[in-house]
Amino acid sequence: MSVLDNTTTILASGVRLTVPLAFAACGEYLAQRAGAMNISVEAMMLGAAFTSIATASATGSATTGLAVGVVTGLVIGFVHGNLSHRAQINTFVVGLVLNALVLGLTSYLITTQQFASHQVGVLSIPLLKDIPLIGQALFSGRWPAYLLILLVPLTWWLVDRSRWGLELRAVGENPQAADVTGIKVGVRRRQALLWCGALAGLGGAYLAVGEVGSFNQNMTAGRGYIVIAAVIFGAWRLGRTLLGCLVFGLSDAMRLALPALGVTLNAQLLVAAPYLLALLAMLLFATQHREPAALGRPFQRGST
Amino acid sequence: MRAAPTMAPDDLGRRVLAHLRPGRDGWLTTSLTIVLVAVALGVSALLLTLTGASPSASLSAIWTGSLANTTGWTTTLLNAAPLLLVAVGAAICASAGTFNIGQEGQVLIGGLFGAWVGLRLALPGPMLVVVVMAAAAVGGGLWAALSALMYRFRGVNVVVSTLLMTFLAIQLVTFAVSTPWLQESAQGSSGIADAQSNPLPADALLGGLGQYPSMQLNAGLFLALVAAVGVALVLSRSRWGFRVRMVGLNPLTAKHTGVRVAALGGFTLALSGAFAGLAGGLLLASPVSPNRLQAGLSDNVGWDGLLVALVARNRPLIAIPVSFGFAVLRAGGDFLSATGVPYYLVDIVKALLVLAFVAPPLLVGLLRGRRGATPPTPFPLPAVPTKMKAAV
Amino acid sequence: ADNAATAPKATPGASGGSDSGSGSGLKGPDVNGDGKVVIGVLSPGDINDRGYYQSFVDSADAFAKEKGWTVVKRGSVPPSDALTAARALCQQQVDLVALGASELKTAIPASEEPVCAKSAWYVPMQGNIDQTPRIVLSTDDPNQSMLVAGYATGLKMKAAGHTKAGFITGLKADFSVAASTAFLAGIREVVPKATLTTTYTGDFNDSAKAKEATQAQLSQGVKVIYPYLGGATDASANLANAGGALTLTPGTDRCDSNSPKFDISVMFSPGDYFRAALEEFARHNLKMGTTRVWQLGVDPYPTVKICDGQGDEDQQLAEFIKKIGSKEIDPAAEVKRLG
Amino acid sequence: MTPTTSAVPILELRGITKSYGSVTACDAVDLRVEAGEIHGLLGENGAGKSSLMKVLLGLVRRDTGTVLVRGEEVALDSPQEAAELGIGMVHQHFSLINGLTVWENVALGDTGKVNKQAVCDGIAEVSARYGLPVDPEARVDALSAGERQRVEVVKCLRRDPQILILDEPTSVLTQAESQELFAVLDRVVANEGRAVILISHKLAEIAQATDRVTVLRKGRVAFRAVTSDTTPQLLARQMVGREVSLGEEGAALGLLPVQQTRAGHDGAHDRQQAVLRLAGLTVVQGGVEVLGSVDLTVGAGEIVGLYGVEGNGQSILGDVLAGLVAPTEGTIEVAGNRVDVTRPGALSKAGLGIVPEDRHHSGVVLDMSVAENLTMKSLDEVSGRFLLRRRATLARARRLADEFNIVTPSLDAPVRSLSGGNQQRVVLARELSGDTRVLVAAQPTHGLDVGAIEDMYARLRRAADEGVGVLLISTELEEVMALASWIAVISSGRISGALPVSEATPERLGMLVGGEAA
Ligand SMILES: Nc1ncnc2c1ncn2[C@@H]1O[C@H](COP(=O)(O)OP(=O)(O)OP(=O)(O)O)[C@@H](O)[C@H]1O
Ligand SMILES: Nc1ncnc2c1ncn2[C@@H]1O[C@H](COP(=O)(O)OP(=O)(O)OP(=O)(O)O)[C@@H](O)[C@H]1O
Ligand SMILES: [Mg+2]
Ligand SMILES: [Mg+2]
Repeated sequence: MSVLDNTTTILASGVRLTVPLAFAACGEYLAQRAGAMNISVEAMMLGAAFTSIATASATGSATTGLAVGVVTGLVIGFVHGNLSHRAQINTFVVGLVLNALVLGLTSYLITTQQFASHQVGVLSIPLLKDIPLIGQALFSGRWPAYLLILLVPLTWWLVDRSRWGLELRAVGENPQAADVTGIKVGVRRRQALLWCGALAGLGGAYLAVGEVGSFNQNMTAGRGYIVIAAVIFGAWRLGRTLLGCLVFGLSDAMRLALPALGVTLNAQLLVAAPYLLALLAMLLFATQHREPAALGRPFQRGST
Repeated sequence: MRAAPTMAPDDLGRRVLAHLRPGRDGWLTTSLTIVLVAVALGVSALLLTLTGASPSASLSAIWTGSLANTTGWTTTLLNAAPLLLVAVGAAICASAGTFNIGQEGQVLIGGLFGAWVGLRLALPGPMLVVVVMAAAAVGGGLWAALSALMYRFRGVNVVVSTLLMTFLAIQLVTFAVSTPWLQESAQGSSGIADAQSNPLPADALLGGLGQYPSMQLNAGLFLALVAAVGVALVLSRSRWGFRVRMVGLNPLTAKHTGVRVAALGGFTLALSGAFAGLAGGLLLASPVSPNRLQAGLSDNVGWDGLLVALVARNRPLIAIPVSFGFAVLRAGGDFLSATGVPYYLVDIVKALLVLAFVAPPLLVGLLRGRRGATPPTPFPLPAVPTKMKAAV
Repeated sequence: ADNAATAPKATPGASGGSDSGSGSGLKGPDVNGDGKVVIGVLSPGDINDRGYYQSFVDSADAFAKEKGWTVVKRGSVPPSDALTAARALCQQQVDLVALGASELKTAIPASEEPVCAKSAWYVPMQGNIDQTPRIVLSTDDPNQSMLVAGYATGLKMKAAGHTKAGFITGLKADFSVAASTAFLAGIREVVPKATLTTTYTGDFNDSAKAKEATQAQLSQGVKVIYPYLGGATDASANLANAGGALTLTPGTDRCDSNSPKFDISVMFSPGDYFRAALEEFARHNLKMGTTRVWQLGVDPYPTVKICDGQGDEDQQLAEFIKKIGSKEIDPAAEVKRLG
Repeated sequence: MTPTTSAVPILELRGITKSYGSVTACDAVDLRVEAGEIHGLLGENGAGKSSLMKVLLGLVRRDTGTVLVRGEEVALDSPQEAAELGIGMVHQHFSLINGLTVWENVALGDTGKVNKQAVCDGIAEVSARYGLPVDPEARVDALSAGERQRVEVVKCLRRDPQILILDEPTSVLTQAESQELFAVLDRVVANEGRAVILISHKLAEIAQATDRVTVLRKGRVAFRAVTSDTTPQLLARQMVGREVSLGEEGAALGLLPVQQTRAGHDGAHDRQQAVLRLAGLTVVQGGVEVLGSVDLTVGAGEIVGLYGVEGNGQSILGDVLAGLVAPTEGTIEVAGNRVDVTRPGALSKAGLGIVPEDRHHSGVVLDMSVAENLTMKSLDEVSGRFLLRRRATLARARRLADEFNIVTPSLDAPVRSLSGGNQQRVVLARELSGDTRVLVAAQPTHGLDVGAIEDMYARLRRAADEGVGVLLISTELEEVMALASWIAVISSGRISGALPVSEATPERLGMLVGGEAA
């Protein structure tokens, strides 16, 4: 096969690996801009992956599965938000506990049921899909992948242009000041977590009913943490965050494709690449890496 | 010469009790805790019933596995020691205002260093175990020190970097045990080596009293308890501890009074890594363990230890009973899953119980907040260190 | 299945020979004499993976059902937790502790401890385990089954004129490297200039990555794909099916499966060995301190089956298997020569 | 300008009570504000002014009492509700958000779509109408204190509030800036019939700018009057609840014209006995020279005032002297010995004490006890080699607390629980304890009430009398004139001139502040 074909294949594979990350990264990005360091993305993705397949299997409709996956993410976001931004339980405790809880629940539930394989359909865009190099990667995916075309600008608009997003950013930078301006800090953060839950849920569900078509134990395999690494890699900007996802997706695709192209490499350390890249990005571009000033800090009215 | 400071025991006792005595909202909190624990247990019971297991039998299995007999006690105490070490470390750097969440990785790296030294160094007798434990502490410490350096010189958020470093550590150890670095030696031509190290030589193991399954106590528990009490004393009573607390509460004032804030902050982070590393050494060198480095060596001890510290609100003495409670759950959970209950359910029960214990004080605060009084003190998340003005 | 012929045999590679027979003698089902028989199973993998790990508990379950025994099973036990888990099993008064795979060998020291004094032990082995008087080891030579899997694959490839095969697995570890080497050697027995692409996804359960690896191999014209995986096996095999590639099973007989479809069943599943051991256990005949070596071509397992053999494929395969059984072919040497 | 006393006041508070736990911040407070007036609200620290305003803004919920806006009873459960009723507030502590731009900050708290153009237009319009120039595109973290205050006011005014509350708006402003602000406020009430509530500790400002005044004492209304019927003395007495010696102390409250100060110190400027000598002190931050070659000498027993407008390098000089920032160039000598400022705590070891500009920031550790705060600089004296000695700590703290009249429930109480004045005394006591040769007092009376200021002045004087050299960094002209014997003026990070107080006049100093030679 020609170099061009190989590149096309790797690109397509990279894009497929990127899409679930990109969905979740949009959500996590928004949550972190609101100051909510949400480490339960993994739970959101895994939970959604499970329910989407379970639903698809029960109803026979992968699309319904996808929708239920989104709802699952929302529910987890709701729980996380209320525990850590209403009841003020340390957000890391909540995240760790939720991750354990969802991993436990899905691993357990999968033992009680066998699910049929279900996958949403491919949507190829005529003409465009024949563009050399990128056509196959970008224009012949499973249909929900095209939702990114909608959701990325929407996330950008929400954060950077909408009033809600302005308030979110205020909450992420200086919750005390936002509070006296009349912004309900806890409410905004909980809403951000809902958005994050919905998108991470979509990402997880897409992984299950979009990419793979089935569920197996711990199938997200740490993608939630990779998503966090992507937001950090992206210096809390949406474009770069998505670029991070793409870099991680493509590097995985390369890693998985190179042996087939006759290049041998030890993949083990490459598994760690996203974390290493995120750290390196922070080290090298320290000055541009301005995290939301209140990232990960609880807000308490009256404390400064 | 100055007279040795009188450590008024009554004074110490009073302080300890002050921590334990229910405060203004104590009774409400206590009753809410009871209710929530009951709810958690109820939900767990429901799940158990769904799997066809009997809740009461499960409860009694947890009891049997953790407290009912000497074997249970031994298992519980074995579980408690590394958790306590991790939690004590977390408390140190939290006192200095730094939030380390990378203990899981630091535990692993501790294990890596310990295994490396234990397997490569031919030292006589008891020297070896000391060196192994020291190497483990150094390993965990260095790993955390990397985060401290990244913060110091490039302002990289410590929470973020310690989290990322955890995943690096996991991959590093996975790599180490499947390459000549530390992989076990394969026997014979077709003998296939697993992804783990050779067992440590007997000299590298911690000594203990008694033989499992009768009561077995080893140096690890002793070490952890000494660490907890020692760190509690050092933090509250020593000059060094005073400086650490100052750095945690107001780094600028601390700097003004002559504290090397950046150095001390970084050092406490490294120290907390060292405690986590020591926990890794303990997991490795405990006489009642496989004594091999494996990718799963840490087995969530880092995460659980962090939870212990958070539940104990970063107070080393409180961490003793809390780590014990977690250990009961771990030991009892192991036993429960040996009765045929899926281990995942045990994880679920554990998670629910943690929430049930953590939530009440905050819920009480929330209720009070509703009624217009001073809002609750937030869960003591020490300030995520931001770039401290131009001053540091 | 009566395989006693090969039973007491030195551990391959175990230094100093084995103490076979010097153990604590025959063990019957109710070892601890409490009036019931409980089998405790610890598995390192997902016991619902519809493959390798599940087969082990499935055999235990099926056999126990026949006999009215109880099975206590725990999956996904990390090797670091094996020792504790085994002790907990012993405390449950199980009569037989069975480890699902040799990764859990760190549990073996428990067999020497007083907690487990009243339990028999069954341990599958892939080398590197010392025989002790308190355990029965069960082993096969992965070279044999993988070589034959390769041979069967080679037959298919030769018929279709393919030369490219693919092997997809999770972590790069001794066992996975050895398996792929032997697999290639087997293919080359038939198709000398065949090549094998081995991809390590980094995770036996990451279905999405397994699929991408599969896709990459398919796009390079690979016509045989061996998903040597755990939870991700089906995802990879399904895609290979769609891409028109032949597939093999990692351990169990799945010739009946339709989705995914497998062309060659490579059967070295611990469940099959375990079932045989359980039969001996039921007959009070399981001898601690011994090693049961499973020979391809001699014992019913391990073995390899072509799901729909064309022409004389089945016969050629049978002959090859027989030659291995009769030691006419030395798998280790073949692997060295061709792998 | 006369307040129009209409039948229905624009705002009326009746019996507002608000407690925080056991503290009653507001106790049955009644307040009536008419349209078209500037209403002064006075009170000591902790009198309940901010709390009352927070109730009014819906930030805290009142326990009892009613609020009437234009005669109608309102609930006021949220800031939005307050905003809808036309109540806007400029907060005591800045409420701008650093990571955002000016226009984004201004747009915060609005409702509906974010329309940048509309917001910028609004800003431009308000800016033009009131003479408050701001750059809508600037990021807030790049603004000076004065500019931020302007943004706050613009933000508030753009909402077109009928009732505008300003909580100590002038504490960070220069006199000129304050005057500008009052001019704006005059326009706000005079032409547009709005009401303004102005909170301040500075009696002169209240006297100058307000139409009527209400004094709170310990959460209760102690006094209310038409401003023109009162005198600053009367107001001060009502605030504190006792007679205040409004001598020079009054100066800091902006009460009195500047008096020429006491002889004694004037001229007794012994350059031989310099206890603090700064030579060529330069600080460059981010490529900008924030402190340029500062030379300054303070002799034993004298008070040198460093006067200048906020934002001209005083803060950074304070940080250098507190050991928080290392100078890029230059030397510091304390009591004749050159100090290696890179060593932490070297300055304080050499005998330099400092009362920092922002005590919460770098003066005290709020969550440590009074005793710990008092002894944290002299650990050697209260500890062995390794362990702290509790008895020694308490004994030393007790002595200092008595000496400095620190009012605290207990020495083990966290400093957080002390009033601002007492917190400041803790800092002063600690910094003067031990072998202190120089005391740097940066804005030592910021935010303190009359009584506390009185006490602070007395202590600074006493310290000087005992031979300590005092460097008083202040933005209050009257304060410097009242205390110092020499006045140096800092402008744009450089010393633009120094003169003995006898030669100092507001005009000459004003020229130096402007960077001109006088
Ligand atoms: N969030 C709070 N929690 C508890 N007590 C509070 C809180 N805020 C204020 N207080 C108390 O209420 C009283 C009034 O405080 P307030 O801030 O209204 O005073 P103030 O008059 O504005 O003082 P200052 O001049 O110092 O600004 C104080 O004694 C203070 O202790
Ligand atoms: N959250 C709080 N809990 C308890 N007391 C508080 C709280 N916030 C403020 N206080 C107390 O309120 C009093 C005055 O409050 P304020 O914040 O106005 O401080 P200040 O420093 O005295 O004045 P300023 O803000 O003018 O500098 C102090 O006694 C302070 O300890
Ligand atoms: Mg029995
Ligand atoms: Mg106030």
